[in-house]
Amino acid sequence: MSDIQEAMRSRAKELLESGEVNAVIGWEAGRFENQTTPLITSQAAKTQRLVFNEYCVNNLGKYPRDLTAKGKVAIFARGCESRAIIRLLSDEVIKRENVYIIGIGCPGMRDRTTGELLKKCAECRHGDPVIYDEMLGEPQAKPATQERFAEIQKIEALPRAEREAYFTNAFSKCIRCYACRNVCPCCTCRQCFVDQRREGWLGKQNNIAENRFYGLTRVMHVGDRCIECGECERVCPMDLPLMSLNRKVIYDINNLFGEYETALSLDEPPSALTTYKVDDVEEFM
Amino acid sequence: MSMVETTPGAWEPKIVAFCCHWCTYTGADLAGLNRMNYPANVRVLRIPCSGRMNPQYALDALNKGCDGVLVCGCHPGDCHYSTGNYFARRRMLVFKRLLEYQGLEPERFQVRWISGAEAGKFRDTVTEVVEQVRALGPLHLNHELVLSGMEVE
Amino acid sequence: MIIKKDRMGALLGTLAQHKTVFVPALIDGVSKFAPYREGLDVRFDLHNTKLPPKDLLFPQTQKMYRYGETAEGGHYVEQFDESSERVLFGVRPCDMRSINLLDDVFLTKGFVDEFYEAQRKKLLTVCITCAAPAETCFCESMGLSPNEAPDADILLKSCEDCYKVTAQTQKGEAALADWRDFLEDTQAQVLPGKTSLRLNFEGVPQKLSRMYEDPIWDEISTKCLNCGTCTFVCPTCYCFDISQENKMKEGVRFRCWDSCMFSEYTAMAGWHNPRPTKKERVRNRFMHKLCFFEERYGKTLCVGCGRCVECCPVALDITRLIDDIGASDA
Amino acid sequence: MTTYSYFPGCSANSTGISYTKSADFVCKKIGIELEEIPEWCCCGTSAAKLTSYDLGYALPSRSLALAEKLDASRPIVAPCAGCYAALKDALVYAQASKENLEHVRDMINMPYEASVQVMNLLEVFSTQEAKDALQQQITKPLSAFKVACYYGCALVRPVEVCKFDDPEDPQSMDTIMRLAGAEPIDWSFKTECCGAAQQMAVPKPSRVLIERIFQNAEANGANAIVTACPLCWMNLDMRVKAINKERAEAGKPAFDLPVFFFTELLGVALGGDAKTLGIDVHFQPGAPAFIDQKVKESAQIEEERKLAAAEEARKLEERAAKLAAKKQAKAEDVHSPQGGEQ
Amino acid sequence: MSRIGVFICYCGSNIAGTVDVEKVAEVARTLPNVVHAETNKYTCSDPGQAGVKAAIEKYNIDRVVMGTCSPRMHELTWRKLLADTPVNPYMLEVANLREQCSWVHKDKEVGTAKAIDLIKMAVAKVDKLSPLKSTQIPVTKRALVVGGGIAGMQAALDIADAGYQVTVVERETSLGGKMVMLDKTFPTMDCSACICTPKMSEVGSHPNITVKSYAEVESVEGYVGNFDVTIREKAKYIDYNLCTGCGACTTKCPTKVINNFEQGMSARPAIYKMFAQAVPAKPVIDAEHCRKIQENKCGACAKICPTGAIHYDDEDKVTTERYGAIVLTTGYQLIDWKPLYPEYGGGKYPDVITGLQFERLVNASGPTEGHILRPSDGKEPKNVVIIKCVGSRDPHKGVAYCSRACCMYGAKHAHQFLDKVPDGRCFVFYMDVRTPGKGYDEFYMNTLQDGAQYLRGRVSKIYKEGDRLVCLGEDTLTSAQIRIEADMVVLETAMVPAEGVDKLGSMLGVTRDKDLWLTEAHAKLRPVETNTAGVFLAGVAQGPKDIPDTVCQAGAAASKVIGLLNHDHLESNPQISRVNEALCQGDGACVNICPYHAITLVQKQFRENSQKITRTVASVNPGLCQGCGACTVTCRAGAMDLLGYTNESLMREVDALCQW
Repeated sequence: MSDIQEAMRSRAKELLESGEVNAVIGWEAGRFENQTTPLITSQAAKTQRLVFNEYCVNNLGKYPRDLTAKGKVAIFARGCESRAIIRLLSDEVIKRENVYIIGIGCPGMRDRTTGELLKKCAECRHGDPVIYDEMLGEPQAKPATQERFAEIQKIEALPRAEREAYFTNAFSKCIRCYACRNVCPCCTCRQCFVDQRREGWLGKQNNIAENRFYGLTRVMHVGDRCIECGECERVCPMDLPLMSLNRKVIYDINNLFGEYETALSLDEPPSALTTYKVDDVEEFM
Repeated sequence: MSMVETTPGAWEPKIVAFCCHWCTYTGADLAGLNRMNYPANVRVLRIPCSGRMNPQYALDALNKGCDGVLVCGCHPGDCHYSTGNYFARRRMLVFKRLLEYQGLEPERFQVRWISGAEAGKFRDTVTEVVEQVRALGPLHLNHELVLSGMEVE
Repeated sequence: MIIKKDRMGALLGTLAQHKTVFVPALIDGVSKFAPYREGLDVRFDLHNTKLPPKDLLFPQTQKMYRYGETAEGGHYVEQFDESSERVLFGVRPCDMRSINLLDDVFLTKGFVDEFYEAQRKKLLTVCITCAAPAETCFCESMGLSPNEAPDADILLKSCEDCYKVTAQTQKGEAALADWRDFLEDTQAQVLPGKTSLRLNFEGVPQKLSRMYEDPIWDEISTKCLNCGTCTFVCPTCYCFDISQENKMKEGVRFRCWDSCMFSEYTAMAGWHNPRPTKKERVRNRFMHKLCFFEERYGKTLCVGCGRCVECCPVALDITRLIDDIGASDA
Repeated sequence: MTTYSYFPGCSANSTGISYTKSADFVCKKIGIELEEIPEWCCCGTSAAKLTSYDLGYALPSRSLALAEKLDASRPIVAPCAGCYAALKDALVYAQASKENLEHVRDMINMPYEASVQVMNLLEVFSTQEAKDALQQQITKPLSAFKVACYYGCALVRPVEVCKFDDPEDPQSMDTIMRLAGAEPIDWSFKTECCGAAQQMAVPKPSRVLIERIFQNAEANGANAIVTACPLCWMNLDMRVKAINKERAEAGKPAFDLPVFFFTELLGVALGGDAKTLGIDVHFQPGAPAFIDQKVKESAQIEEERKLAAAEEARKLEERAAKLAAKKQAKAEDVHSPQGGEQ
Repeated sequence: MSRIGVFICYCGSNIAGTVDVEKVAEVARTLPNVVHAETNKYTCSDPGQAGVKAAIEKYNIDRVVMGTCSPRMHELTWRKLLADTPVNPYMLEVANLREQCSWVHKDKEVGTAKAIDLIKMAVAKVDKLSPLKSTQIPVTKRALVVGGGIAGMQAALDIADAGYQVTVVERETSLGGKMVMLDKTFPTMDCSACICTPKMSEVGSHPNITVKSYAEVESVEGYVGNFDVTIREKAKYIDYNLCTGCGACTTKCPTKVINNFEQGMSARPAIYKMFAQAVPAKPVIDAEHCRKIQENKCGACAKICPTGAIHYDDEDKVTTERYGAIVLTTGYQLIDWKPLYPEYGGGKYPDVITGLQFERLVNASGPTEGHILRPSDGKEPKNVVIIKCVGSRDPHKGVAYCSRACCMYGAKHAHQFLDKVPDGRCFVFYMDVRTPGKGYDEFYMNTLQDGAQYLRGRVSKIYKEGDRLVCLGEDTLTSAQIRIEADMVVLETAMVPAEGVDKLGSMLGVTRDKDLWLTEAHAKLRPVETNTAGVFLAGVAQGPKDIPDTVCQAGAAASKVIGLLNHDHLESNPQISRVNEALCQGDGACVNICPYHAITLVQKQFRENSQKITRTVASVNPGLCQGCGACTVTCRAGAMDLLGYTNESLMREVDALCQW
C-alpha cells in the first residue's frame, strides 16, 4: 500500500503540474490515529499529503459532482468510487471528459477504533475499479465475505410484527440529518423532495411517521440505481440499517426482473423501474 | 356488508383507492349504474393512469390515517396511454414488497387491474379489501409529534 | 459529602419517583439522555453521550401553539406548555456550559423564549466531572475545565469509587434534601481529568473576523457533505425552523431543529439563496461558533465536547481548523 | 493436449469397434486424450425413457456425476449419438431448475452439480483447436471422395437440447470432410431417420427409410456415405445388402455406396491403414478396396492439381514480367528528353 | 385565498335518495375557503346551470366543486358552463356523489358521511389547482401519406378529393405497391393491373396530390397539425421535366440487373421503369449498377435521349415540409423463408417459389408472358404443390399470426394453374382453410371443383430427385404419409412488416406490436388512429389483411384526416405535464418513459445566484403530451408535474381523506 501511496502522490503531482487536471481527489491523514479525511486540492504541493491505507473509509465518488465548475479533475477510484462515477455519468450529472479516473485495487477498509473490516467492505462485491483511465498497482480481487442478500433474507424470515418493530425502532431513531442522502451518489436532485415544502411531501417535524416517509421514499428513489457502496449506512450517526432497505429493493428487482446490478459499465440499460417488459411478473390480476 | 350492521361510532376501516380514469374509475361508475352494493369505506381518488401513481401518495395516506391503500388500473396491455400500467406494475411490485418487508400487513396495500367492464370485480375487490383490513384492525402509523432522542413508547 | 457509585441506582430510583430524571444511557447502540427507569442501561462511564442534552430544553420538535376558527367564526390560539419538573443527571462540564450558552440565546438580550424559559426553570442540573476525557475532548482549550462546572446546580466530582457531592446553587441545595439517605459524610480523593487534545485558541476569534474572504473556506468546504450531523449532535447549535400542520380550520404550530448546513436553511422566495454554496454555509457555521457569537455574547459557542469531531462522516475537524487558523498569519 | 472425459457407450467395443479404433487413431494424432469415465453405465437411450422418465434421467445422470468426480472442468465426449442425446438431455433437465437438480440428486444419491459439458465427437473435431491440428496433420487429402454426410436424427435434435448444429441442414461434418480434402455433396437426407429402432420390429416397412437415404445420396453424386453414430452406421452398412437383394428382384440397380465413420476417413487422410482404422471389419466387404482405390485416385488428382497450380504460377509470373517490362519502357519514355519535348 | 363554490345536486332522488344533500351542503359551508355551497334539484338542467352561474357571480367564486354524477358523465358539461363565467374551466373538481356513492350504498347515514368525505377531498384538491388554458394549435391543411400502395393511394385520393393537398411518399420508383404485382384478385378475378393502374394514374394526375417516388421519410418533428417532415428523394439522374417517358434509353442500356419487380425471375437494364404502367411513367437510373456512374464508361442512354433529360451528376433531394396529418400505409413484405426452412431446400431449388413469384409467372406481362413455366428449365410443370402457412402460424420458425390472405390467394393459384395447365395436377397442403368474406368460400369450393387436391397437413421435406421435387408430408385426415413428386412448389409465405417501419414508427412515436406491426390506438374503437395524435394508419402496416379490407381502412383513415384538417385550430389538452426547470436535473429519466416521445432534453440558460449558466432541462411538447403522468413518478425531484393532477393537489386530496 505504501507503494501505491507513493505512486498516488507522484501521479497527482504530475497531473496538476502538467495542467492536465485542475484538481485531485484523494485522502489525507486526519488528526487521530488511523483517521483519514478526503483531500481535494488544486495545489501540486499538497499532493504530498495524499495517503492510502486501510482506513480510507470515505467513498470519494460523489465529489466530482461538486467540482463541475473546476473542469477536469482526477480522482483515485476503488470499486465504490468508480461505480459512483458511473452513476453520476449515467445520471448526466458530470461529463466523462471532466473526470480522470485513477484506479486502485481495494483490499477492504477498517474501522479506525476497532480495526475490524467495515460492514460495507465485507459486503462489497467490486473492490476493484470497474472503469478507470489508468490503474495504479494490481487489482486486489477481494471477495465479498458477506452473502449479498443474507441480511435481507434474515430480516424477511422474521415474523411480521418483529419486522415492524425493527424498522419502527429504526425510524424512531432517525434525526433527519440527511447524511445518508448527501453522501449518496444516487442523490443528485437539485432540490430533494424533502425540501419541497410547498408540495408538502412530508413535514419537518421529527416523528416516526415522517421519518418513515423519508426513509421509504429515499429507498424508492435510489433503490434501483443503488451502487451498494454502503456509505449511507456508514455515515449514519444513528447506525440505522439503511442498506437493508436499499438492498431489499435490489433483491426484489433481482428476483422479479432478472439479475440486477447497476453502475458496472457506462453503457448500462435503463434502471429497472424506468422500463418494463410486457411479460413481467403479474400478480395484480 | 352493509354498514348498518355495525355499531355507530365504532371504528370503521378507511381505505383510499387510487383508480385510473380510463378503466377502473369507469368500472366503478358501472358498478353504480348497475346499483351494485359495496362497503362505503372506500374513497376513490381519480388519477389519469396507474402510471401516475406515485408511491409517496400511498405512504402519505398510510401515515396520515388510512388503514389501507388500493391502487387500480387497466389490465396490462389495455392502458389508454399504452404503457403506463406496465411501469406501474414494476413500481408497485417493488413498492409493495418494500412495505411488507418493513412490517406492513400485505392486505393494507393492494394493487388490482380492473377494466371498465369489470364492475363486479370492482365491487368484489373493494369488499374483500375492506373486510381484510377490518379483520386487521386500525393502522396506527399516525404518531403525534414525539420528542426525538427519547425512547419509543 | 460523597455518594458511592454503587448507590447511584438507588438514588436515581428515589429521585425518579417525583420527577423525570434524565440520565446518560445506551439505547440501541446510541448513547443519549433518557428518562430513568428500571432496567435502563445507565452509563455514567461514557465520556459524552452521542446526542447532546439540549433537547430537554429545546426539543427537536416542539409544539408551540394550537389555533383555529371557532364555531362563531372567531379565532382562538392556545399555547402549549409541555414543560415538567426534570432532572438532568450526569451531564458533563462541557454540556453544562452549553446550557449556559443556550440560556444566553433564549433568555438574554431582551429576548425571552417562553418555551425555553418554562422548561429551564423546572430543570435541575447534576453534573459529573470528567476523570478521563476522550481523545476527541478539547474543552480545556476552549476555556473550560473537565473538573469544574460552575453553572450546575449540583456537582459530582469523580473519585475512585464514589463522587464528591457539592450543591452549587440554592436550587441544588434544596434538591439535596432528597439525597440524604444516600450520602455519606466522608472525604475522597478527587480524580482530576486532563484533556490530551490541546489547541491554541488564543487570538483565533480575532483572526477569524479578518478572514471572511480567506481561501481557506474554499479548501475546507469542498469535502463537507452539507449534512446536518454536526449541528444535530452539537450541544450548542440552536437554529430552528417554525412550521405548521393544518387540519381543515385548525392547526398546530411547531418548531424543529434546523441546520445551517442545509441549503434550504437560507433559501428564500424565488430561489434566492444568500448562502448558495457549501463554502458560505461551512464558513457561517465556523464563524458563528468561533467568532460571531463571541462578538455578540462575549463567549465562544464551541465547548470542546468533540462530538462533531467524532461524528463527521468526512472527518471535517473543527480542531484542525482552529489550529490552522491559529497558525495562519491573518 | 486436450483431455476429455470419455463415455464409450455400449457399441464402442462391439458393432462400433471401427468407430472406436479410428477415433483413437485420429485423437492420438492430433493430441486429444480421451479418459474413460470409471464405472460408467448404460445411458438408457430412448428405451429407458419409455419405461419411466425418471429412469431416463437417472441413468445418464449417474455417469455425469461420475465424470464430475473425475474432473468437473472437462467436457464429456460421447461418440454415439444416442448416448450423446441421453446424456445431454439429462444435463439440460438438471440445469433447468433447482428442483430438477435436487430430484436427480435424490435419485442417484450422489453429489451432482450438473456442471460438466456434454459433447459429441463431431463437436470435438469442430473446435478451432482440433481443426487447426487436423489441418497440419493431413498427409493424404481425400480428393477423390464425394461423400454424403449423414448426421442422423439424434445428433442435432431436439434443438433445445443439442444446440450444436442446424437441425435441417447441419454443416459440422461437411466442414470436417472438406478439411480432409473430400467433397461433401449437397443432399437432402442428412438428418432423416434411418429407422434403426424399428429395424428389428418391423423390418420391411422400415427398410424404405434406409433405401431412400442411399437413393438420395447416390442421386446427388456421392460415392460414399459418412456417419457419426455407430447405430446409423450399422444400420446402413449392414442392411444395404438385403435392400440390394430386394432391388434386384424388382429389377432396380444395386447401391454401391460404402458407409464410413467420419473418423475412419479422417484416419485415412492422416495416413492410417484400413486395418488400424477398423475398415476391414465392415459389413460391406468392398470397403477396404474402395479406400485403396480412392486413395490412389486422390493422389493422382493431387498430382494433377499440383501441376496445374505450377503452370498457373508460371503464367502469372510471365504476365507480371511482361507488365513490368512495359512499365519500365514507359518510364524510360517519360524520362527521355524526347519524351519531355513531346 | 381561494373562493370555492360547492354545488351539490339532488339528481332528482338519484343522489338525494341515499345522501342527505342538504347536510352535505351544510358541512361544505364550514370547509376552508368555501365561500358558498348550495344544492340543486337537477344541476345539469338549464335552470340548474343558470343557478350555478348566478352564484359564481354573486359570491365572486374562483373555483368550483360539483357534487354531482360521475365526471365521466358531466365533467365536460361543467367545463363548458364555466367557460361562460369568470371561473377558469379547469378550476373544477367533480365529487362523484351518484355512481360512486348514492347508487352503491343503501343507508342514508353512510351515504351522507361518504358524500361529505368526497366533497372534502374535492375541496382540498380544487384549492390547489391553478387555472389552465388550452392553447390553439394551428392546423396545416395538408396531409402526408407514407406508402404508395393501394392503401396509400386510396387514402390520398379520398383526402385530395375533399380538397386538401396530399403528398404521397413512395420508396420504390413507382406507385402501386404489392397490388400491382398481382395478376388477378380474388374472388372476382379482376385483373389486378386493370383496377390498380387507373388508381395510380388518378393519383399521379390529381391536382391536389404530389407524388414523391423513390423517396423516404428521413425525420419527423412536431406534433398534430404541425409535423415538419423531412423527405429524401433519391437521385433519379433524370430530369422529369424534360423526360417524355419515350423509353428509348431503356432499350440501349447494356447492363442487366436482377428484376425485383419480377421477383428475380428476369433482368432489367440499369436505366429502367419498374414496369410498363409505372407512375410516374418515367425511368430512373439504378446508380449502383450504371456503368457510367460507377466507372464513367458507356453513357449510351444520355446519347440516345432526345430531350437531354439524363444527368449523371444528379443528387438526392432533401426537403422539409409541414403537414397537419400523416397516414402510414407502409404495407408488408414477404417473410424471408429461405433461412427458416432448410427442409424446403432453403432456396437452393429454383422451382420452389413464393406466391408472389407465381403471380408474376401467371401474369401476362410477367417474365413468361403468362405461361406457367418453371424457372429452372422453362418447362411447363404438370404437378404443382402449394404449401400454405409457410412462416405463418409457425411461432417456432416464422410468426405466430395468420397472414389472412393466403388461404384465398392459395386457392386462386390452384385455380389459375389448373386453368392454364388443364392436364396438370395441383396439391394444396393446408392447416385450415379460412374463407370469411363475401364470395370467398364459394371461390374455394370452385377451386376444389376445378380439381385441386387439398391435403390437410404440412410438408415436412422437399428434396430433389432427378428434375423433380419430392414433397414428403402427411395427410392428417387419413394419417397417411404423403409423397408427391412435384415439378414446382409454391410457398404461400407469411406477410411481415415492411423493412424500416420500426424506424419510422419510433420517429413518430407510433408503437409496434411484438411482430412489429404498427399499433392502432385502440383495437376496437380507434382502429385507424395511433397513439400519436395526427398520425393514422391503414392497410397491412397495421396487420395482414386483403385488398377490400385495406381499401376500407384507407377510406376510414382518410375520413379521420379530413375531420382533422377541417379545423383551423385544435384545442390542446392543457392537463399535460409541466417541467419545473428550477428543479429539473436533466437526467432524462422522464424522456425514456414517455410513450409519446413528448419529452426532449434541451439546453437552456438560467440565472442562478447572480450567474448565467447553461443547463440541460427536460422540455414537454404540448402537442404530443397526452397527460398520462408516467413521467411525473420517475422524476424523483418532482420537477415533472401533471397539470390538473399536480402532486400538491393529489397530496391534499389524500390529506383531506385521511385526517378528518
